[in-house]
Amino acid sequence: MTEVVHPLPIVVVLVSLLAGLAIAALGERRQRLRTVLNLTAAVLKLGLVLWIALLVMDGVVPVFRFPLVPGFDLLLRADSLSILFASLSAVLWLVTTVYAIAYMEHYDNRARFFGFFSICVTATMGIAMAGNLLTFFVFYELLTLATWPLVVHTGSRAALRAGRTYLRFTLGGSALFLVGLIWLYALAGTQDFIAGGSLGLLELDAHASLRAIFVLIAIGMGVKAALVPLHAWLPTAMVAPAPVSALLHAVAVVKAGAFGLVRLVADVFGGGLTAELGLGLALAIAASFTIVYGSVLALGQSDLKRRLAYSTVSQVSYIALGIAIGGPIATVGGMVHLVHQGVMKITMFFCAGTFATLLGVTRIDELDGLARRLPWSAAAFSVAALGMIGLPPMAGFVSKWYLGAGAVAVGQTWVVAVLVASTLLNAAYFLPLVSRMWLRPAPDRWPGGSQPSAWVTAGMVVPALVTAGLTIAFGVLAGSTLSPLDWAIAIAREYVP
Amino acid sequence: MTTEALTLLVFAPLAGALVMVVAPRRAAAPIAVLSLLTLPPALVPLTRAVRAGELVQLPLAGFAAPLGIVWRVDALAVTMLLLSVAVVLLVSLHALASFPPERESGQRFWPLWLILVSSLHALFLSADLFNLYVTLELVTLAGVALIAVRGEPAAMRAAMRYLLLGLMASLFYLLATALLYGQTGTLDLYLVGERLEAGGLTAIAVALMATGLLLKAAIVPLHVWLPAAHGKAPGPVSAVLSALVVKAALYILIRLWFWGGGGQAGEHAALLLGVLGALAILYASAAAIAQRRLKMLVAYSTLAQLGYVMLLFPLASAGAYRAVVFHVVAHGIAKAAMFLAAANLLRALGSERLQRLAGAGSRHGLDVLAFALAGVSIMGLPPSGGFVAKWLLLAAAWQERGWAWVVVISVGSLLAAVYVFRVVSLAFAQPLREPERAASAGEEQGRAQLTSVAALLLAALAIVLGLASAPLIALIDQGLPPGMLR
Amino acid sequence: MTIGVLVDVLLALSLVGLSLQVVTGRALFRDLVLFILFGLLIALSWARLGAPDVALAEAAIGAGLTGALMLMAYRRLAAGGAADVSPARRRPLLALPVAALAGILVAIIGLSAQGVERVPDAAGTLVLQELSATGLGNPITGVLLVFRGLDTMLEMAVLLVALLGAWAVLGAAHPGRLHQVDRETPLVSALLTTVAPVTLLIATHLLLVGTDAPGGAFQAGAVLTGCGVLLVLTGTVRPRAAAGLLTKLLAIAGLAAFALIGVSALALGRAPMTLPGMWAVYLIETAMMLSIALTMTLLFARSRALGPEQR
Amino acid sequence: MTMGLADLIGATLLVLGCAFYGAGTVGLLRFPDVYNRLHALTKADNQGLLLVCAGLAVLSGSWGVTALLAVIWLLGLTAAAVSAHLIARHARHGPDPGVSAEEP
Amino acid sequence: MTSTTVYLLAASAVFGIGVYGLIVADHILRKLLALNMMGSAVFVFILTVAGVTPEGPDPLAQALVLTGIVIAVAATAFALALMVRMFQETGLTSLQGHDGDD
Repeated sequence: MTEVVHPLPIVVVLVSLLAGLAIAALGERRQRLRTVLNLTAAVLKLGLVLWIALLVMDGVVPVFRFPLVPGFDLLLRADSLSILFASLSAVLWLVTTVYAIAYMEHYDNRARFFGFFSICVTATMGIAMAGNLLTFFVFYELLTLATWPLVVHTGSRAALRAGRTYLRFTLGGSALFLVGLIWLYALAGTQDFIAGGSLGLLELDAHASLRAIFVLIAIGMGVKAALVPLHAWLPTAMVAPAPVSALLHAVAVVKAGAFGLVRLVADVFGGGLTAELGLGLALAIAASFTIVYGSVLALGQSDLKRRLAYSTVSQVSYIALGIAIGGPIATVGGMVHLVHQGVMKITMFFCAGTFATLLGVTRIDELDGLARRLPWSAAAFSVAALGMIGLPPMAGFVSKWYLGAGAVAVGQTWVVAVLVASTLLNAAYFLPLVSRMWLRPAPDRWPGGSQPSAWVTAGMVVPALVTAGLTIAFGVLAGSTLSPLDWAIAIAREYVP
Repeated sequence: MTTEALTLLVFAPLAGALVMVVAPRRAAAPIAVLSLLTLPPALVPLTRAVRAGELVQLPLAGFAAPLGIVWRVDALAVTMLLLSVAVVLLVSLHALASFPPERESGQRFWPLWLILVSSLHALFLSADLFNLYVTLELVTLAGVALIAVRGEPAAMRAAMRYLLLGLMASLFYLLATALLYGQTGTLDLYLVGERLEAGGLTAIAVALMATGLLLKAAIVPLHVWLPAAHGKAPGPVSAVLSALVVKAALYILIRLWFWGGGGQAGEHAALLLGVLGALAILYASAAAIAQRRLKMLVAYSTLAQLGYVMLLFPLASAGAYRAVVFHVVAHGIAKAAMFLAAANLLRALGSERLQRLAGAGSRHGLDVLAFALAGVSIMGLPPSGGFVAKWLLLAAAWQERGWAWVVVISVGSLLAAVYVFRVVSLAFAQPLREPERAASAGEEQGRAQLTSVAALLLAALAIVLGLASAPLIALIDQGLPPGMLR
Repeated sequence: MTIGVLVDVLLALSLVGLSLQVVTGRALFRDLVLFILFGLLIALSWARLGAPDVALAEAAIGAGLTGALMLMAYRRLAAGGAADVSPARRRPLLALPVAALAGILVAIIGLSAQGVERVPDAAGTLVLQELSATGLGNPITGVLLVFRGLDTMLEMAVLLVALLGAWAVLGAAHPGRLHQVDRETPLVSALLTTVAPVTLLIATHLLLVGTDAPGGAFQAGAVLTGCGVLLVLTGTVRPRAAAGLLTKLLAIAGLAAFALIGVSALALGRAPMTLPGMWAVYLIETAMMLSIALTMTLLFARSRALGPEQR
Repeated sequence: MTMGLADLIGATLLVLGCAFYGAGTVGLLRFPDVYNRLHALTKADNQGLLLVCAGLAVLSGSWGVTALLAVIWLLGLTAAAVSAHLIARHARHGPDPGVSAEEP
Repeated sequence: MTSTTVYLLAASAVFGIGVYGLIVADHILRKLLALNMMGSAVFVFILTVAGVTPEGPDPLAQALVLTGIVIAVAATAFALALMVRMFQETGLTSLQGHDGDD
């Protein structure tokens, strides 16, 4: 893997930043130009990410270094792991942009919305390609700053309260993260990510402080990865418009946290050191607790989006669980779930948004007979729901399978029990939804919703179908090259030779 | 070349002010712009010389240190000059709109403004204790006059309180200068540093001078005058007061402490200054959160941010020095932007009570964005200059095993986040249904546009400072205080 | 305890007594008068300390001018109906210890500072040695104009800022007819005809003698201001609403002259603030005298400009 | 304590002068109303000033200083006379006629 | 007990009294009186601490005091102008009005 100084990483990051600034500057009136700008930026970014993917595939790692603070550079380094997350973000950003243009038809301040929307993706790209913890932190905070305006977009009292809780958690976490970062910097000096853990090479004996550093940084990541005690902001943030909760909870925010944990364990501490310090087990327990606790809470929710939110809380912890257990197979399981969960959850949020806009359906008991009225959306929702439960043809099954196999390979059999329990719980809170939609008779009058033009409905239904299609494709074609699974295996091969 | 540059820095704005007093009104605007535009080119040779590691010295009237006054430019002085020129140029852009030179208000404002700029530069160049007194006095008097320039009762009361306390502070400073002169026989800061030996007398002299300077820099127990003075002053004035004038006093304190032998006052004195700083950070941030008026909130934020500068004394390491100087620059730019944005919002909404800010985001987007960007730097979140300063300060505190300082810094920036987001979230809230003021006439519209652009440019500079921090840090490292190894 | 020290002790005691009276006094006007007396005694103590220049300046500026300004301000407040309320004792408890601490602190410093023997090459002694280079006889004028020219220039800037600030704060309020002295008696015009020219004479004398003996621009300026105050009080000159070009030019004369000559030194290839010759010293001193006189008179009359009395 | 003749005369003149000043001050304190006090002050103090100036002139022994002292004496006289006159007029006629308070 | 010590002690006392006056006084004019007295005290202090040269007190110190006196009178003059205008606008001659909530 030869490192080559290359402008591509910074170009990828800047594309959506410039697009965001341009869109915000355009103002409310020029709606058509904004849509064009939005879409071209999304397509351009997807192209660039694919270009980098090709480069990485034939062994070239583009690097962009920029002096930020004496002793710590802003380093953008596109290795295979970052491509996994970057490609996920690029694809889903394009799809979500289409959905958002349709969904936001009757909202105001759209210029501001799409401006921050693009900056949000810029931050995600930065996080994906961060080459060291400081760069990661810079974009991690930029993500908080860019997503907050989206959460409080409507400006209603509830939205502001949600924003306030969101900030309380994220900024609190970032303060601890920064202290941990400073401690690590004081202890081990500048630390660029090295596959297999940069700390491992230093044979540091200060185990106590290393543990403390890990806990501090893990809390910082855990806030966004919605590990249990730090997850409370996620359900309240459901007040935001649907594309925001879709992007935030499927791609940007939640995944950033999980991705951070992966980087922390894989690239900073390294699997070996993490296990040696007993942190792997601790993280695994926390993740497992989150999985179960999240699912139990999801059961109790009557509002559709809140149930999806709690399901996200539990699903994301699979990734943390995979990386915490260690071992190649579990790592593959964790990493591939990063993509699969993203695709599945975004479909469900798209459909939830469509139900709410077109039919005014927000509660679960209002879902009866929905399939008759919106067959395509219902189908997409069902595919994603079954995928989340982990039924074979869908992507969910693949990642759960690898997680289980990885756990057994490493001898952590109790993890299998957790997986089985969570699958049952998933079934418990998703199957009733599907059955209501398909089997129950439709009510004579739907609670509300507007009758938008054909274009708008298509703009909302088609993206959900695309992502549902991906869910199936990632499951069925898992074995082929270029699939997320294959990519995850290639990554794992780098980390655990 | 550097001699002309030094002369230009001080005498160009001074000449501008003098000519503007006598010149007809029509010529006022070009004079103001011309005298300010000569400043950046004057800085180029100085920065190049300092970056080349050379200490630029200019004995005025040809008489060397103990006898005459010497202008001395090292890395710290150049950094402060760069900050001063950057802030002054952009805030003057705002002042051109809010105080049009050809109008009566402009005629009163601009001469005082240019003299303030000239005296600030004279202060940063000088290394003579009594000359620092005279320049600081001139800066304070010009500041007070500018606060009261619009003649509003509340502003005049704040100006009076600032003047009285400023004069008392100067007397304490003079007492200390007399003592130092009595002991060392010279007024030149560097010679005083060499000749001063530790002793009871030195400690008392430093204590007296520190009291005076802390009063002028409004560090917490002596901060009574600042909130009203900066809160009630017109936009551009409060911006320069918070960004530069308050810093000048701290600049002198740093010069005295590290170059002038003040450090010999001992560990406990340094610790006391640090504790005062920590007190400032916590108390003022809490007070800022409790404020109900926008500009008062920003003024209390200044008090809090000044506390960080005081942490330099207990830490006293190269890392801490680099962090604090960077913080001074980052805060200067961000706070100037914040005050300009606050002033614009105040003028647009007619009242500065925070509730009236509701829904300002949609109609006054530019000003809210400027306030938010400046807020990002004040909170010390990446990618802003404030973040780099916070990072350097935390790293330095960690190096010196100052766990308490680490906690104070972290809590301080969290509190800052509370009051910044309190304002920004109001701007995002739904507007209260009340009639929007009629859009002002075209020409006024142009002026309002210029003021918003000025605020936004400063805010953007604060963010860019975060990314382009390396050259500035290299410049600061050029002139570490004596005896402070890298 | 020679007679001299006895006089000093008496003087010092009266100083402290007077300042106590001023601070704890009931009636504001009475305290003002005592303050002027305090100023005069301070001038006396300067004379006793062997600093004639400073004694002159203190008498003219410290006691005379400040006293006049304060009395006029008091008059404007009283005219406006400000109740001459006795100073409300708001925080005597806090203030007393603080004051005592300040006083004792300063005393300790002062006394211990006495102990420190004077550094041989102190700047002061250097001034005396280098004085011959400046062509000036009076070391103080040498320091003010040559060795530390920047201080004096910035000091003139302070004066200008005070004037500009006062003008800014003056606001649009139309300067009403000033409190003038009763003009019916011939004596006042007699006073004018004798005292006005004499003050001019004394001012120029002080200015010219300043280069070699006690005197100089500040003292001359203060005496000239005395004449200005006389003209204002007797109504010979009336406040004008707008400042004409001459007033503005005179107001900035001192600062402009010093700055111009200071910068022009560069053209001669010398360090800035170098005075090319004795003509420069006299030019600057005259300009400063005029500026001080005009500024102080305008501040006293609280108006933008002064013009001759129109019938 | 050899005192030349000039010193002796000078010293006596000074002492006499101070005595007159003393008398003036006693008059100021003791006399009942404004006019008497003005009377005492102007008369006694001016006489005292003359004697002190004469004493100093004798002690200094140079004509230059004597001329200066004479100017000082004259100015002292005019100042005392005019101010006493104005105070007396003020006391008799009440506040200055024709002076209006400054409009705010 | 040389004469300079006497004046030094007097100056210290006056300085202390000035600080007391500045803090306690309610009327701004009284504060200015106290400030001016403190100023004079500091100037006496400067001269006495600066020591003596064969030709009388230190000329540099005298020049500093001269500059100080002129600055003090300029600042006082401006403060008086500000006070009178404040009085005309608000009828107040003290700083005690609570600011910020009007």
